[in-house]
Amino acid sequence: MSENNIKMNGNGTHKSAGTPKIGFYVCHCGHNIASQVDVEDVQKFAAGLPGVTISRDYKYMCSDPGQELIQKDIKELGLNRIVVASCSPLLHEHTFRKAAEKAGLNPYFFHMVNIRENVSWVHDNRESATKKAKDLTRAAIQRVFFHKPLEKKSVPINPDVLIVGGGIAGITAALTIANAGKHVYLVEREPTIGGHMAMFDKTFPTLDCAACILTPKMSSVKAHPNITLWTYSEVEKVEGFVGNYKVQVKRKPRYVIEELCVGCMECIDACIYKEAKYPDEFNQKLSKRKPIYIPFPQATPQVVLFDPETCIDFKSHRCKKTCIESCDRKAIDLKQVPEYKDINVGTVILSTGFKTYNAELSPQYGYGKYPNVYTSLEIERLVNASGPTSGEIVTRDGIKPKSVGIIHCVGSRDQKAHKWCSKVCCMYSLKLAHLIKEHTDAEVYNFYIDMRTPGKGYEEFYDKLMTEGVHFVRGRVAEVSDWALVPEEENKLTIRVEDTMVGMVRRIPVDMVVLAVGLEPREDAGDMRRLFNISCSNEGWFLERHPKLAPVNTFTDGIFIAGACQGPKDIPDSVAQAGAAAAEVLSLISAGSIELEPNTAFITEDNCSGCKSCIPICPYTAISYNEGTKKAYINEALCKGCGTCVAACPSGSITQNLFDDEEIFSEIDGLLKFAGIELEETEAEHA
Amino acid sequence: MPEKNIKSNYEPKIVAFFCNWCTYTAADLAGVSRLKYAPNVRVIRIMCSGRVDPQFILQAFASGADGVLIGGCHPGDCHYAEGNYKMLRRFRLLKRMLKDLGIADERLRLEWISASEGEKVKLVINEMVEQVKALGPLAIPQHLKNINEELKHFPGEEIREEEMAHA
Amino acid sequence: MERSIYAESFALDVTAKDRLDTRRKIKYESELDKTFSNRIAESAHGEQLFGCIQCGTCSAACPVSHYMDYTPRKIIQMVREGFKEEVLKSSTVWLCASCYACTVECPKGIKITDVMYALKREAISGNYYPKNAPASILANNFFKQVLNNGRNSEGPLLMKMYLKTNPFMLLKNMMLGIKLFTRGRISMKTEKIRDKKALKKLLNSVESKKKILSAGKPADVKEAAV
Amino acid sequence: MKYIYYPGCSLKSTGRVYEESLLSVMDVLNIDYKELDDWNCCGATAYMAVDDRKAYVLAARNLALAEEQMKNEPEVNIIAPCAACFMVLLKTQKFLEENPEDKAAVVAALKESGLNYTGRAKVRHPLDVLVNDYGEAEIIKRITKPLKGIRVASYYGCQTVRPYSVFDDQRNPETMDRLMKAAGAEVVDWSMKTRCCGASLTGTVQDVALPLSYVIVHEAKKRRADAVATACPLCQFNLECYQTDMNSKFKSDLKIDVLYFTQLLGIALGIEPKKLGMNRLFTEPENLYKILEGGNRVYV
Repeated sequence: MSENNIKMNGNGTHKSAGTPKIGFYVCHCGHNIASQVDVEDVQKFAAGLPGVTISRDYKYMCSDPGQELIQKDIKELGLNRIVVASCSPLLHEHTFRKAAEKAGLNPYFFHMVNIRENVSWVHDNRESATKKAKDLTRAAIQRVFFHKPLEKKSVPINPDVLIVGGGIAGITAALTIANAGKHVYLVEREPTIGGHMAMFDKTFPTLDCAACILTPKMSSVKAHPNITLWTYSEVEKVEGFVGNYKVQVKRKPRYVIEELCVGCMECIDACIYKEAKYPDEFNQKLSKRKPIYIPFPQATPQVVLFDPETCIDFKSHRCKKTCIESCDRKAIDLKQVPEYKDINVGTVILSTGFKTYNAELSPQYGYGKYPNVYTSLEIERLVNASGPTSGEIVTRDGIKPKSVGIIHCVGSRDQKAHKWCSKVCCMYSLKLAHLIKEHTDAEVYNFYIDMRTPGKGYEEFYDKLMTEGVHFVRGRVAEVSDWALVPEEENKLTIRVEDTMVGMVRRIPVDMVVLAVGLEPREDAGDMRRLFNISCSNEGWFLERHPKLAPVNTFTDGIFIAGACQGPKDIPDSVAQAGAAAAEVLSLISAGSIELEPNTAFITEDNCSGCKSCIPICPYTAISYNEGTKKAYINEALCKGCGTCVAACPSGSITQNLFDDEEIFSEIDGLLKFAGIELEETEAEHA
Repeated sequence: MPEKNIKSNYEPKIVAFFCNWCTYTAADLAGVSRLKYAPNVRVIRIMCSGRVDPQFILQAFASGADGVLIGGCHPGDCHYAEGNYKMLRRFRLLKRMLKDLGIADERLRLEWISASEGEKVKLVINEMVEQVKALGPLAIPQHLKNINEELKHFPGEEIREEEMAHA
Repeated sequence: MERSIYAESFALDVTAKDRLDTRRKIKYESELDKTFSNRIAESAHGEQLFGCIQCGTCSAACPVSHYMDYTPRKIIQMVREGFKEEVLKSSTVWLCASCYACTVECPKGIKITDVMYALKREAISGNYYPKNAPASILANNFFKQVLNNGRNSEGPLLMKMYLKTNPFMLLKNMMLGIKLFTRGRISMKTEKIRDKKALKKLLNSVESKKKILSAGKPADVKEAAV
Repeated sequence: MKYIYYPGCSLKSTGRVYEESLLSVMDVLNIDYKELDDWNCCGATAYMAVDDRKAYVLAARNLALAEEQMKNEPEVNIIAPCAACFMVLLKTQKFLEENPEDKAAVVAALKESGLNYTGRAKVRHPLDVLVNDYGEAEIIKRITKPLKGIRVASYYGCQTVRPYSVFDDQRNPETMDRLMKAAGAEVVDWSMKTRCCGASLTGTVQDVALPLSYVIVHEAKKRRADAVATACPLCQFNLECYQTDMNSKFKSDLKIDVLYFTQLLGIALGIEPKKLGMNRLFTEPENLYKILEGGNRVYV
């Protein structure tokens, strides 16, 4: 492709770009690039390339002076192409495009070269790094010849919002968005919203009662005109893209008509089961419930539901159904079937929360083997006034414990379980120590590796605990066992630990052991991920776009994440993220539309032979066949710009903006100039 | 392609097509985590691995690349649902064709690398550079040049200049 | 059942009864062996020991840690920081019965038992082991016996060990020896394999590449100044 | 399936009872086995403490011998009853797999003495063979005198189940419990199954090791077990032969039968006591016989 007769073929609708006058700018990025890449050498090298009018290097291209440099050159030298060699386009492509646009140049006459993340940060040989930077620069400069002026494509945003997961994060986001006057669909899988927080008695570090600060929010969600609350429901299918998602929600049957039931619970008393027989999931199976039940007194919506597995009428259909007679509002309907609702929303917030580590996977602590070993979530229910023992802390055989051992880091910071620290267990263990001490005045031991109290008021809470006489033993427990060495260990659980501060092994007999289990992703995180087309980190948490600068965004526009589904965090952080996600959603809605990359594909009619091989290729069914003209054509609104059809078209009649064949061929040629002449590696043309 | 005795300081040139959503982001992650790997790979960013046209790969080899690496999302993770499956189909056919052209198997490689696998980018690149270095240069432009030289002395055969310039 | 079903559970080492123990308890960096940690890590294939978070699970899992002068956790830290003398002279190395409880329980996956073996090897090759410590004598005699005969004969081995370390034990265990002997569960015959010479050649043809310690003879290691 | 039997040094002396009972059980169950010809000591804990390279080549020689003597068998399954041998052979295989450089040195050394080590051999423990290969159902069919009324505390020791063995759970194993149940005995639930018995320390530093063994038999007694079933010559030796020393040191009068699980299984299979090495035990297990004849316990 000899350089001089470059054809300038845009799609004909723009003013002619004339011969290319390229401005090239290489950035030092402080030392990030300059330390490994000889930026002056690259600047000189670019100056010698054909079509380059001006070539500069500058310390911080993305800074305002850096951008003004470009704008001044565009105006004074009449540049019609800009190439900047600096960091990743994912970071600052947007910044430089805006700068070019402000100077009157079409933003798509700009191209970026990644010589930081792909070069200086990953190579330690300065000479080969500089050589690579030069190749990438030459490729970009040859590519930018073929850039065409494009207009941004804007897509309207449907103002309705879908929030999946009704924990504290989901509730906060729903209220914030609803108060802004936008309509929210809040979908929750459990029969009630409230998530894990509804199970707690107190919250750290202020010891606020969880129910007191949560139930008002739950009832305002129920009462809010802008929120459609669908509990006991799950998302089945999701289609579309930012601005217009088509979502199908499956509403599992409660066998109770929600609108009629007022939660008087007459039917529960009238059930033929005189006393509760089945393990109550909400109370972590510490108590029993009937086949017809309500998760907990302040459940929202305050509606009962049937458990088809345990209600005998679903098996034998011969139950006297005393429950139906007892309900004067005729709210019970045992013929209910799953209902599928199709909704259209513009944005989605995922706040599906976490799961606690299954303590049985650490057999050395004896959970499941010794009855008096509990998980922290079980203790949260025991200590709760509306819990199975209405706040009394008693072991499974009913005695008040005189000594309790709380073991930190169960399932966390452990190669055989989870490598990560679950962030909240130290603080909630301190809270549980306080509550247990308060309720039973027992000897309380906390076995920790590092006491992590990183929040506001957290360290002060730890001080308070120490003065209350809780024993803090620094050491990771190796074993909880039931055999005694000395008389006081008889029929007690003995905790074997090295008190590393004293440097001696101790055997501490206790009546009750509490395992501070860590946090892990929910089992179905994988399916949720595929449903919403977002990615997960290696451990299984939802992956944010940028850990520091975009923690609630995902790589998919329009889908946001908040709360523990993105990683272990406590309530204050979850609420903060919920607010951030709500703000992101509201900013999209108030903008009314979103500008999409104009990288859609289009078909040049006269080349198309009507072979239809591209039609099945498109996952968004954006290509259709025009019987009249016997040609295929692409609906620009549906095309997402993946380019798969462009590569598949046998006659090459489909072209794609921003990633056109010519642009990529020129990039390949630029990268490999002088390559392949394996004997004399000439750099003749290098000026 | 007879095995030549490879010059000791021979550095293979590898062109890589990384999909914007997964592998390109993973390469950025490798950069942010300062993982060090061989400098022989030049990355071209495309929106989806489905965009990689077999012609790009052939053009890369023809322009002097010693190896081509394609990075896409894991099956099921593609931002556009199926782009990577389409790429896999083309890749299988192209591999067979390259074998017929006498281009060694290790010179073309397809890897599924998700956005969080920065480490894998480093491992794949280092491994591929070693393999291609062991194979030695492909140097197709050099062979084309030699062929054109020979054809020039072929009596009576008239070769147009432009074609020569293309090499 | 008396107070504790076995030995005193808590005994601080209060040796100097009549005067305060004012021995200097400081270690200058120059007195540490900075290469010790890498050597042990490489010899035990246990590079992970640098990832130890000092949580103490190994000491708690170890059935004999309460008899050791340094708990396994302390030993790992001392190996990491180069306290070569204290580690190689400690009882921990020789009390370890290689039951692998620590290796299984360690949350960082450190092969602690293999580190203890590496320390045993260092102690023997640098002859740091306490002179009459039976464990190291047993190991050496066991090694020579199998090197020569290909099999170990428990009778002769125990006899030689007790004679070398503590003949009184021989008397104490005499009853036990007779009981075993009369039941045919011990014999004084030395067991042998057929081609002993081939085995000896085989064993001598292989050398553990970690033999550089022979340079650091204990003689030239200056005693820590009191 | 054909097995090759690797006894190890202690099964020829202090652990002879284990060999006698295991071989007679395998004969009755007609499991096809033959002893590894000219086997050598596995090096146990001593070799690893002196020179690890020599330790690996010493153990690898046995593996090479087994591969040689089972050349034309589809699989090479070595039965290593003693816990130390079992663990050392497994560790050698795993180590050589993970360290090609060491493996090359060992293979080269073995080649010089005409042996070849490939790593094909599978190291098996009798518990694994009896429960997983042979199967409990098959064993139950052959039980003639079920151990009705006998309460057995199954004790696995340390190296039988960790760290390299994979046939059972490392913290809460149950293959021996299943075997004892198959033999008709009642199994005691206790948490000392994998706690170390003191191993070679009883010979070297007795005042450290004795309490370890004492705690185990004490707990078994407390759980009203009639017998402790063991699977390693050193555990059996420590728990049985030092009971008199324990009683004098801890001023207790504890007496409990400690046998190999193969002996208990042998009795249930109707093998006569002499072939199970019962006469070699320090104390005739009178309790055991009394209960089997329907009488009541002699000592509690």
